[in-house]
Amino acid sequence: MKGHRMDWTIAALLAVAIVATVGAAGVPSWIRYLGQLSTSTALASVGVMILLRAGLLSFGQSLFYFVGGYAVALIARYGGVTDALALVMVAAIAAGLAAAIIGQLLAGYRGIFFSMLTLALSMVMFSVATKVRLFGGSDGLNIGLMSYLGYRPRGPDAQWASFVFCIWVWTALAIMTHAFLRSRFGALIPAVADNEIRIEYLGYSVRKVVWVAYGIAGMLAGAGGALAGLSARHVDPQFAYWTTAGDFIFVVLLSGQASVLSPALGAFFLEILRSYASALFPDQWQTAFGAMMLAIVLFLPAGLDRLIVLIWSAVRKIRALRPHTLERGRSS
Amino acid sequence: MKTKLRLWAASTAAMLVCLTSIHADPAVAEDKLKIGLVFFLSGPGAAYGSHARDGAKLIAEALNAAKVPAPYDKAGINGLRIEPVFVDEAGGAQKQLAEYRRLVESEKVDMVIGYNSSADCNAIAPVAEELQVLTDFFHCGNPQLFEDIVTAPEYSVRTAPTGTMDQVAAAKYLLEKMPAIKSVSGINQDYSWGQDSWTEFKAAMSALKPDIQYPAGLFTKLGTSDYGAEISALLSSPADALFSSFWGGDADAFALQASTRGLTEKSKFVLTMGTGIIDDLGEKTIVGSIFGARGPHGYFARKTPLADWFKAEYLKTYHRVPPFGAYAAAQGIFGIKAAYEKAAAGLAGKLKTEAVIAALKGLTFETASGFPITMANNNGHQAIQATAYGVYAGWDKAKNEAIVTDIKVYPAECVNPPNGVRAVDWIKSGFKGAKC
Amino acid sequence: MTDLLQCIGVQRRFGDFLAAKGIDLTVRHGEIVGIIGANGAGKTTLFNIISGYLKPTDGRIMFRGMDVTGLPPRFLVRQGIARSFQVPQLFGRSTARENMMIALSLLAERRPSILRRFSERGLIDQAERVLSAYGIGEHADAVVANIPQGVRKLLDIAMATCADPALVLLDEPTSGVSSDEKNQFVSGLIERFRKASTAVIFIEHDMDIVREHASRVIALYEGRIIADGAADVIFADEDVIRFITGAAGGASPQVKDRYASA
Amino acid sequence: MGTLSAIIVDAASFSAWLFLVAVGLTLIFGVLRLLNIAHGAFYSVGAYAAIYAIGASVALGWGTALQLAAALGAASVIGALIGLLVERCVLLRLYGHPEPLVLIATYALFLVLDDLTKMISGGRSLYAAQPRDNLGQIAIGGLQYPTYDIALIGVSLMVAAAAWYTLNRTRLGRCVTAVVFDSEISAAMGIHVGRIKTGTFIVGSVLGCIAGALTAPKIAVSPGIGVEVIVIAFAVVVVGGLGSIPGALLGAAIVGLARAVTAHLMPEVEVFAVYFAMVAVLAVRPHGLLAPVAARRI
Repeated sequence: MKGHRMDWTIAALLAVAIVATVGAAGVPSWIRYLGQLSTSTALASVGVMILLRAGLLSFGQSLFYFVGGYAVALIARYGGVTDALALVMVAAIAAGLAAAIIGQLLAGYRGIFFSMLTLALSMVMFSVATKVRLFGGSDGLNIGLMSYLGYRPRGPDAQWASFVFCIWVWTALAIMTHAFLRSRFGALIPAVADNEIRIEYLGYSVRKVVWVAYGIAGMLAGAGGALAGLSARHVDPQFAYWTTAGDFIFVVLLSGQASVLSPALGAFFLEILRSYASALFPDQWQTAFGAMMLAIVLFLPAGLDRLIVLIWSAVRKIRALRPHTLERGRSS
Repeated sequence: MKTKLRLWAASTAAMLVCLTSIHADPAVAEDKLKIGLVFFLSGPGAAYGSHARDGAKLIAEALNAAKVPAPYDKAGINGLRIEPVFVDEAGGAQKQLAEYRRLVESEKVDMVIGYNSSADCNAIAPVAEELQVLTDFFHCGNPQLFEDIVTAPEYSVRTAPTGTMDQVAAAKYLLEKMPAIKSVSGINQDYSWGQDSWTEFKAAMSALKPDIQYPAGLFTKLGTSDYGAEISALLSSPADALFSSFWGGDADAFALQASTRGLTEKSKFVLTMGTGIIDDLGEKTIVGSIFGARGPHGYFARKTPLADWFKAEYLKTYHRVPPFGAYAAAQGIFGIKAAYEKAAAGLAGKLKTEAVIAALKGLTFETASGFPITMANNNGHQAIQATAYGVYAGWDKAKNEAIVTDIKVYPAECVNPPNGVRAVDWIKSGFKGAKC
Repeated sequence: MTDLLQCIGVQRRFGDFLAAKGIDLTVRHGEIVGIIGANGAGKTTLFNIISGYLKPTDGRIMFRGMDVTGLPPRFLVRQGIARSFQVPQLFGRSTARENMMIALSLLAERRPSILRRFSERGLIDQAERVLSAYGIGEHADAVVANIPQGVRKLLDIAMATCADPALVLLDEPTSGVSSDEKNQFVSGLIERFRKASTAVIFIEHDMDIVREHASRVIALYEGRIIADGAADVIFADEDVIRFITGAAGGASPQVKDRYASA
Repeated sequence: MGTLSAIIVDAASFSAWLFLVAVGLTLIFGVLRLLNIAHGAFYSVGAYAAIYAIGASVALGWGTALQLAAALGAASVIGALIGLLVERCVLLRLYGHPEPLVLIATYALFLVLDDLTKMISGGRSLYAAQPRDNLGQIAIGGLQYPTYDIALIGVSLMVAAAAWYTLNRTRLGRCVTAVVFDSEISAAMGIHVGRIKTGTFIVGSVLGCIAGALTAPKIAVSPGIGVEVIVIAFAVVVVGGLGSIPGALLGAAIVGLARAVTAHLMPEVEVFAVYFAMVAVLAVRPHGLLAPVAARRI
């Protein structure tokens, strides 16, 4: 916690991004694709994590995931824009705006009622989307190939470029979110969960904190949805379905809330888990997946990052033991 | 805190490295053909997809054992043993794309047959083209797949006709049975299958009889179990006929509830996926209703050695008559086999994907229903087939099977748009170029 | 010198129950006012109303000559009304230093910046200075949920008052503080506020402390003020003795009626 | 006129079903403060149990009453067993953990249980309409309704009355209410809080299974029927006020009416009528219609 030392979270984020970029070509495209899905899920989940730190469980982040995904699809389709970065930015802003508007209503809600209202709003969106022709109904919309600041990859390169793009968008947004969370404003977020009265008596509006947190979470989910749309080159109303929001929550619980990196780990783990469950048990993957989920909740309720902490402290203990035994060996 | 994060980077990197090494990389065996088979195995779609899986499994095993009658009596596919890899289609397009890539790259399948949901087909087809893997969209029915999504398909094929055929034939059959009909209502599921079915049916009906009325077009959520309100609404202003593209549990529940409330006596039911209801409900099915089977399957099948063998073998294995999902899966495999063996021209061993696809274009192949399929449309990537409708007349207790009467078969060129014509334009043009 | 705070006919109703029955009260700059009264007399309700947590059903609150009736706490805090709580309101999962840092970044900076780091040297040092000034610097690293009640009380007050308010409301500052430390505890606080010529209103059950520190005492009974004046006058008041400071027996029925029917 | 009476009967019949589905959910929430996603799976387990029980009793030549008794009996036994197992093995270990974690645990249970029903039934859709057919039809306002469906309205009112009576007029009910109010004080007063929680969860699970069992004769029981049910039950419970039995009744009535009205008059908007009702109610009354609002204190 010292002043101007290097920030290890940012270092780790950059390291992951660089390793992923350099290693991308050597990784099969299906794992790259899982990585892309993980970045998009991770961004939405970081939003869930922010809200959860404020003590709010949003069961409707799928709404902004949907807005982000469809913003990309609609602008690419009807506006002819093919630059991925521009599309992601517009999508994030659109979702952030939507969240800012809805947040005005939601900022006064707490607990299960907050969850249920977010869920209901997301399901309204889902139901509407299955009916609207412009949105392609339940079939959704396909998205064409993208360009990246003038670079127009085709064929196998397109998927590689898309992966690298996703990784760096995630990294940039994760760094920004990290900076936000450790800012003076960001310090208020856990404070909301701790004691709303004290914040009000320190002269600040709790509503405003919740509203900003919700807006940022919405923006992140929108960026996530945009990446998901760009990766799959397809969006459909499933984006807004409650189980999608359930995935984001699951990711945060799975990974823990230690840092903005946690949800990325959780998301990647989730994708791998789902992939292997359906590969190994095509008929019973739900059972396998559910059982695994249950096991994690029961035996690792603090999340996977807790596991890493445990392993790390065990490693340190072993390391601490070693010179000790050596010394004893020498003295005898 | 710091150390934890340092470990973070290390473990993430390690995980990536591990995963790349985990993925299976067996030496490519030249004597077998690995096929990814993707059907709904869970959720509401399983009511349909599990039959497709059963059918595909039966055909794959029988082909490997060379037990299938002519013209598919050669073992496996061109002598290559079929190795099926089953995947569940449930979970949405995002998950399916991941599964598809895994099938292709990790499982190293030679081809993929599957996908029932049009959303999945739309999402996967562009990737199939990109990865250059023969992918047979065995039963999704949306004409848009090759009209809008992949307009110049090279690696995507569909060995089943589009849903257009079902709606057009249903309209024709209904008018033949009830020439004086004045009104038709509809009840369909509220997603693209139901929405498109109702739109196409209305268009076909209006093309055939312009003054027809449509008093009610109801849509219900997939998985609705109580249809009380809809049935009351349909009863309070009954139309002469009721059109529905319901399938699976929804179709069964609706049929049960509608018949006890007398809706069947007021409106003639037209059920494009109706044989599924016969399969599930047996003797409780609505007598006098018009049934389709997404093709000339099951009760409409012709008697050929292949068709008879399939029906008997399915009955023996699964103790029921084959539902249409099983037929669709069977024709998917047969189509590939026919093309493969045509391309091989007697030479043993594996072929290039492109050669197989070239052979499939325009090919006519035999199916388990006895009605051949021709890959006639969209540059030979889209199948057309004859279809049939009939009336459920009751249950034959002695034989323990359904009695289906008034079967009428519509030739493929009569109910499918000609090559190069969009389905919707073709219907609006009054079926220009149809050969009935 | 103008009046700092004026309550005019303040009433507050909860359903059928009147918790404040027309309270008139004036506090001048730099005054140290003690409020006494039995449990349920409406002391905390009065604080809740003055600090904006509750809206009065009737009546007006003037602060520095401005009508602030019904304004929320966050606004009044910025106007200079600070308040501590009977049960300290802290961020239980953070350390004492972090609590103080949040208070400083909100009160001293006026607005929490999204662009400035929370754990900046400057803010940390400032927080530690305030903590040391209150003599609780040694607890800076402890998570608040685990520190002793007396320290929590001080932290609560320190956080509330870190931006030099004009009026401080202290709700039972000595509850939870051991009896032999009470006097020192309060005199430290009062000394601090007196030096800064901050007006203080404090609720206190220990009459010795009130007598010693309050320049003026207000006695509340069943939602209304029954006496207001210099400490020795109030403690000699007949009603005050009967209802508040006297024998535990409590009020005679007639007197009770006199004040209850308002 | 005909439409109006049809709307009323349809709304009543659909509301009755909704209430049966939602009552167990709201009861469990009321006592355990736990939103049980697995409730949807209990529903489908109950439906499958009923299908097999009715099938067996028809084969034995039993009458309608016995068929229904068998269905309810089977569903209750299985519901009680699963409820006990889930509470003892999973939830007991999670009390005191954050709400979302428990929510996810019940979601995991939902996935597992839902898949298990598929494994047992082989994924086919099954039906057992005999009891419903045997009871015949009644004509109301010129339309035919199955007596069974109309009888369900009575059944759900009886369930509501029984639940209300148990909670408000019996000693056991007062113990449950005490636990809802403050479980620590209840424990201090000698109430077995653990047992009350286990008991409530079992009763809630049984109610979920019974809802499935009573629905089974109306529908074709097929994989995935629990997914829709759980979301709609959430809507009902949230609209009425979480944890309140009269609230569930009111919520069911509102959602049922919304559906019936749209099905008759505006079929285009029927799919989102339910969620729209939920948003509208929550926007006006953040805690649902009948939930007691807890006062906040400093």
